[in-house]
Amino acid sequence: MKQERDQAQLIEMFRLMALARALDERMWQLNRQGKAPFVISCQGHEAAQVGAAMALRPKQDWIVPYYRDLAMMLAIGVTPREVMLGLLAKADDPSSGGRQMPAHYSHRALNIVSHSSPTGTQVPHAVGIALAAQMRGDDVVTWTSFGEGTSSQGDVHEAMNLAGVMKLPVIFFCENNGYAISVPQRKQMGVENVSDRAQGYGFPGVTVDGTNVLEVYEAMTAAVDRARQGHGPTLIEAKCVRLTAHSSDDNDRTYRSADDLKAMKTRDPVHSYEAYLRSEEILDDAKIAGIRDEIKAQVNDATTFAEKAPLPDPLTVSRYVYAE
Amino acid sequence: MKQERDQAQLIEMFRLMALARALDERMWQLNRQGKAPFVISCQGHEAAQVGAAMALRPKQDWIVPYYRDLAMMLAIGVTPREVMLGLLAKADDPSSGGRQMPAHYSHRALNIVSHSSPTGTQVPHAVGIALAAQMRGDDVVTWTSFGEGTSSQGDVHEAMNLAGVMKLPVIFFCENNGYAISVPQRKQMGVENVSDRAQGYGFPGVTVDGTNVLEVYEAMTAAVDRARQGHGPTLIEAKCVRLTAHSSDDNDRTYRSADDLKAMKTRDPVHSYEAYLRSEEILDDAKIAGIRDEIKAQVNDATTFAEKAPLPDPLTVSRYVYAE
Amino acid sequence: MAELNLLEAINRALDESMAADDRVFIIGEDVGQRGGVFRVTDGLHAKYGEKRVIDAPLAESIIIGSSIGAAMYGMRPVAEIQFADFIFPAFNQIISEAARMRYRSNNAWEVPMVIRTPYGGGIHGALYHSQSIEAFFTHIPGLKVVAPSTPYDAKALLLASIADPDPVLFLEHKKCYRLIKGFVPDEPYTVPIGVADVARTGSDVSVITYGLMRHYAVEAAEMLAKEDISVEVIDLRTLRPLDRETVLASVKKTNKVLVLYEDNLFGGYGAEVAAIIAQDAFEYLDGPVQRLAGLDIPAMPYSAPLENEFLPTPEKIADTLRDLVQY
Amino acid sequence: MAELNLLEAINRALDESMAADDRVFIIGEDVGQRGGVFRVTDGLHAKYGEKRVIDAPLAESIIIGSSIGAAMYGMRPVAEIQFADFIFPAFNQIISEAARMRYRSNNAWEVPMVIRTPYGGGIHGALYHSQSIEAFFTHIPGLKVVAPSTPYDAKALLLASIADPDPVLFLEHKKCYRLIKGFVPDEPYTVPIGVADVARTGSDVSVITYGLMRHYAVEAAEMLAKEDISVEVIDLRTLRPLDRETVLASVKKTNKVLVLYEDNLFGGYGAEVAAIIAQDAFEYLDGPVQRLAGLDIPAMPYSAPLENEFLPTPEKIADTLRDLVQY
Ligand SMILES: Cc1ncc(C[n+]2csc(CCOP(=O)(O)OP(=O)(O)O)c2C)c(N)n1
Ligand SMILES: Cc1ncc(C[n+]2csc(CCOP(=O)(O)OP(=O)(O)O)c2C)c(N)n1
Ligand SMILES: [Mg+2]
Ligand SMILES: [Mg+2]
Repeated sequence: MKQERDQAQLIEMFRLMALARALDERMWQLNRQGKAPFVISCQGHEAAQVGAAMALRPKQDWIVPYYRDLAMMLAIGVTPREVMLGLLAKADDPSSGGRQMPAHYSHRALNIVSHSSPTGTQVPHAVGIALAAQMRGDDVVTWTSFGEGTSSQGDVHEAMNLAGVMKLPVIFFCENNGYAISVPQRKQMGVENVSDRAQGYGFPGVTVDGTNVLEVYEAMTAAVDRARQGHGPTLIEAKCVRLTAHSSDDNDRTYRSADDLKAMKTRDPVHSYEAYLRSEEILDDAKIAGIRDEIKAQVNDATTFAEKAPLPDPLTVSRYVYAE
Repeated sequence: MKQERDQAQLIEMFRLMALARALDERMWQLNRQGKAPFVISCQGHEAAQVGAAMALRPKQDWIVPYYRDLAMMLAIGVTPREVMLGLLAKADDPSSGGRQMPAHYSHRALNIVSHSSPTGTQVPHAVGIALAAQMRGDDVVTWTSFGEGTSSQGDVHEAMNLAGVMKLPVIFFCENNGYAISVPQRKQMGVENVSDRAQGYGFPGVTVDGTNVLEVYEAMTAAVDRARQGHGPTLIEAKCVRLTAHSSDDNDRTYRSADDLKAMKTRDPVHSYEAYLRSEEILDDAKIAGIRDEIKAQVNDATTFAEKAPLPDPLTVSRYVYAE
Repeated sequence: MAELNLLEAINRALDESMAADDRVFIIGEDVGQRGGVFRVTDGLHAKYGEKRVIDAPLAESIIIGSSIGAAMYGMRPVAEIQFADFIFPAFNQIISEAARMRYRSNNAWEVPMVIRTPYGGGIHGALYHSQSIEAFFTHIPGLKVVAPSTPYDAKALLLASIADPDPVLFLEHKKCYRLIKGFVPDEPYTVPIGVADVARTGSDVSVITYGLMRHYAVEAAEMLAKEDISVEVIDLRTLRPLDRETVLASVKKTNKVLVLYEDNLFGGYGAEVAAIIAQDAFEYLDGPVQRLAGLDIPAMPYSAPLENEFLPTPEKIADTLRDLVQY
Repeated sequence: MAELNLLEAINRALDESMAADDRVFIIGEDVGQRGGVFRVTDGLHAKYGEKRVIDAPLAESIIIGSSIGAAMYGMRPVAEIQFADFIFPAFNQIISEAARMRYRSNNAWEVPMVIRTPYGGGIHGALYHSQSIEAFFTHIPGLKVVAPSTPYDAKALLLASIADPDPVLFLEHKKCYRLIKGFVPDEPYTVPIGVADVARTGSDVSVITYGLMRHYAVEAAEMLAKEDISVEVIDLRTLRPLDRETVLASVKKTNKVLVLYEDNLFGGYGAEVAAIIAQDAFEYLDGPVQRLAGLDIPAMPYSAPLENEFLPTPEKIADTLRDLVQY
C-alpha cells in the first residue's frame, strides 16, 4: 500500500467489510436451519478489524485474535471456504480440524495463532511472540485483540506490563462493544476508556471510533510504526457496537432494551462506510451491486463447498495429543 | 486523635517506629544465633506503616497486610510477645500457632486477616471485605498492602478494577522499595510510579515519600476520609527503602552494590524522623533514651517470653482442616 | 412436591437460602439481569436486587478472591463460575487461599463460601465448555466437593453447602440441567454432605460413579437386568469427603467393581476411589478394580463424530460390566 | 566424570543447552544476576546476558504465557517458577493453553517449552514452600511431567525435556538439591523421557516412587535387607507418560507393592499408579495395593514438631513394608 488512501484501497476495505458481514449473516442462516449449532458474530466490529488489518503485513506480522475477528481473518487471507469449514466443523478446517468451536481461529501459514475459549489467555501469547521476534531481530509486529470485558482479566494486565518493561513490538487492540455478554461496561470498569490503562504501563493508549474504518487505520498505522521503530507497544481501544446477541446461545432481549438495540443499528459500520464512499463518489449503485454480487457468489460457493466437505474421521480423535 | 499533630502523637509514632526497628533487629540476632530459621524485615518501611496505621481505627478497620508489615502490626495492637511467638513458631502464636512462616501475620481480634506466601492474593480479599462492609452498611475501612513487585500480579489488577467499579471503601497501599527480591523496579514495570495505575480504574493514585511518616499519614487520612464518605478506593504508593536483604535466605550483595546499600542507609526513616523530632525540639537525648530503654525492656521481655513458650503439640497437626 | 429439573432445583435452593439468610449473596458473570447463561439464577436479580445478585467483571480470580474476603467478614457468598473450564484463573485463590485459610490460621478464620459451576460434556461445548474438573479439587484438603446428579439431591446439597462453614465446590452437570427431572419436596428435607446414595441395589457387580454417569450406569444396569446380571450403582454425590463406608460395603457385597467417571482416565478422581478399594477391600475382590472413563485427550472435541468418541456410553458401560461379571 | 549435586547437574544441563542452541532462553523471577533463589541458574546471566536470562516481573501467568508465545514462534523457553507452590497463578496458561495447543490446532502449532520448578518438603518451608504439585499436572493430557531424583538423571532428563517438542513440567526436589550427589558423565549420554529406573532390585516387595522418596525407599530397603527382606525400588523419573511396563513387571515379579509419595495421600499421583496396578496386575497380587504418602492436611506446617509429622520417613516406610511382606 504505497499511496495511503488510494481508491482501490478504500474499495478493498469496503469489500472486506461487506464480505465479512455477508458471511456472518449466512452463518446465522445456517444456524437457524439447524446446520450450524453455534455462531458468534463480528457484526458491528468490521470497521475496527479491517482498519487494523490494513496496517499489518499479512504472513509477516503475527495475529493473535479472538472469536469476533472474522473480518480480520478475511483481511489477512483466510478464505470464505476455510471459514465455512470451521463453522461446520469439517475435517479440513484450518483452525482445528473441527476440534474447536467455530470462530476459534488459527491459520499457521498466515501466522494466525490458535486461541482458546478462556478469555484473555491469548494476550500473554502475543507478548511472548513479540519477545521472540525482538530476540531474533525479526521485522515482525504482533497484533492481539480482546473485548473490553476481557480487559478485566489478570492476564491482560500482566501481559501489558511485561510488554511495557521490554518495549515489545506488540499492539493491544481492544474491541470495546460495551458488553461482556450481558454485563454493561459500567459494571466492568470504573473508567470510560480502557485506553487509560496504558499510561500505567508506560506506553501510549488511544481510543478511536471503531465504527470508522479510516480512523482505526490511522491509529493502527501509527502503532505499527512505533513498534517497528523499537519504541514499544500501543494500546488501541476501538469503540464498536455489537449488532447481534453475544452468540447464537444468547438472547440479548433479556438485557438490552429495544431502544438500545435500535440506537445501536444507527452506528452500523458497514452502512456508514458505504455512505461515506458514496458521498465521496468512490462508489455508486452499480459498483456496489458488482461487489455485492461477487460477495454473494463467494458466500454461496463457500457454503456449498463446506457442506460437501467431509467430517473428521472418528478414528483421529486421539491423535496429536503429543508430537507423533 | 483529635488534634492531628499533637506532640504525644508525634512521639508515639516515633516509639512505634523505633520499637519495630528494635524488634526487627532482635529477630536477626536470633537468626544468627540459630534460634530463628527465617526472618523477613520491615526495616526501611517503618514510616510508611506507622504513618498508615495512625490514620486507621484499630479493631474497627480491617487490615490485610503482607509480610513486611511488622510496624503496622505493632501500631494496630499486636504485642511484641505475640510477634516473637510467631518468629519462634510457638503454639500460642496468634497468626497461625506456628503453622506458617514468621511474618505471615494474622490476628482475629484485631481484624488483621491471615495472609499466605503467594504474593498478591490478599488484595482480592481486601476488596471482598470492603464489599461485605459496604453491603452491611458498616463504618469500616479496609487497608491492604503489597510490594511494588507484587503490583505486577493479575490479582492486583482484578482487585483494583472491581473496587473501582463498586466504589469500595478500600485503600491499596503499595510499599515500593524498588526491589522484588533481586529484581529492580526497571525490570518490573515501564513506569516510575505504581500510582499511575489508579486512573485506569477510576480512582485517585498518589505517590508519597514512604520514609516520611507525616507525609504518609496525611495521604492516608485523605484516603480514609474518601473511603468513609463513600467515594471509593485510593491507591497510595509509599516509596520506601529496603535496608536489609530480602530475607534471611537472601544475600543482597549479589545484586546490590556497596554504594547502593550505603546510599540507601541515608534514607533510613527512623533516623530521619528522630532528627526531625529533635530539630522541632519535641524529643531530646533524655527523652529518646527513656523511650529506647522502655523498648529494650519490651524486646527483652518478648524474647524471653517466646523462648520459654511451648512448641505446638505434634498431635495437633491434623486439626482444623475443616470445622470441628 | 413438584417435578423439577436439576436447574430448577438449584434455583429453588438459591432462592430459599437468600430468603432465609441476608448474608447470602450471589456473584458471577451474567448472573444478574441475564439470570446466568444457563438461567440458573433466573428471577433472583429481580427479587433480591443487584446488591445481592452481583454481575461481576469478567475475571474469575477476583470473583473467588472477593468472595473469600466477604466470607471472612461474615457473609455467605455463592460464587458462580460460568463454565467449570473457566475456573482455572481462580485456581490459586481456591486452593492456596480458600482451602487453606482455616488450617493456616489455626482455626481463627474460616471461609464459608460456595462455588457453583456447570461442568461436564455431551452438549457440543468442545474443548473449553465440556470439562470435568473434580480431580484437581478433590485432591485439596480443606475443600469439600459436591456433585449431585438428581434434582432431589441438588436442592438439599446446595442448601447444605451454603450452610457449611467450609468452602464447597458445587458441581452441576450441564447435560443434566434440563435432561434430569425428579420430584422435589416442598417441605424441608436434608441430604448431608459426605453421604453416598445407593442409586440401585444389586448383587453381582458394583458401579461407583457420580454426575451424568450415574444415569448412564443406571441405564446400563437396566439393560443388564434383562440378562440376569444384577448391578449395584453407587452415586457418590459428595466427592470429598468420600463416603468410604458405602463404597467399601458395596464392593464387599458384590466382590466386583467398576469405577466410572467421565473425566480423562489418567489421574482422574476415580483413580483415588480405585486405589482405596484396592487397598481396603482387597480380600473381597473377585476381579480387577476396573475403570471406565473419558479418553486421555486434552478435552472433548466439537465436531460430532469426534465428540461422540469421548464419553463412556450406557452401551460401553454394559459391555465392561458384562466382561467383569464373567471374569 | 564429576561428582555433582542435583542443583549443579541441572545448572550444567541449562548451560549446555544454551551453548548448543541459541533458541534456548531462561525466564523467571530472580534468575538473572541473583542466579535464582536456589542458585540453579548461577553464572548463566554473566555468560549469556540479560536477553537470554530474563528476570521477569513477579507474575507467574505472564512468565508461562509469554513462554508459550515464544515457543510457538520457534524459541525454546525454559521458564522457572521460583517455588512450585507459586505455579498456580499460571495454572490456566499451563493446562488450558500449553497442554492443549497441539491438540486443539490439529497439530498445526506446538509449544516446545520447559517449566522448571523446585517442589517438595522437609526444608522448613511451611505451607507455601513445601508443596508437591504433580497430581494436578500429571492429570493433563498434552503435558509431560518429569521428576528426577539423582544428578545423573536430572542432567540427562533436563536436556531431553528442552529438546522435546511438547511442554514439559520439570520438577526438582528442593531437599535433594544439595543433599543428593552423584557422578555425572562429562561425555554425552541420554535418559529418555518415559522410562523408569529400577533403583534397587528385589524380590519380596516393590516400592513404586519418585523424588526424595526414592532415596528414603532405598534407605528403608537397606534396613530391611538386614532382616532378609528383599525390596525392589522403582524410581519412576517420568510421571507422565508413565512407564507402565516397568511398574507392572516389578509387581508381577514381587507380587506385593507399596506406592509411595510425599504429596497428600487423597487424590495424589500415586492413586493413579495404584489404580493401574489394581486393574492390570490384579492376578499377580498377593496383598493389597498399599499406599504411603503425606498427611491429608492443607500442607506442611512450619514449626518443627508439626513439620516432622507430615512426611513418610525411612522408618515408616520400613514398617509398612514389613507389614506388607508378612501379609
Ligand atoms: C475465562 C472465561 N470466563 C468466562 C467466559 C465466558 N465468556 C465468553 S465471552 C464472554 C464475554 C466477553 O466479553 P468481551 O471481552 O467484552 O468480548 P465481546 O464478546 O463483547 O466481544 C464471557 C463472559 C470465557 N469464555 N472465559
Ligand atoms: C506468587 C509468588 N511468586 C513468587 C514468590 C516469591 N517471592 C516472595 S517475595 C518476592 C518479591 C516481592 O517483592 P515486592 O512485592 O516488591 O515486595 P518486597 O519484598 O520488596 O516488600 C518474591 C518473588 C511468592 N512469594 N509468591
Ligand atoms: Mg465486549
Ligand atoms: Mg519491593
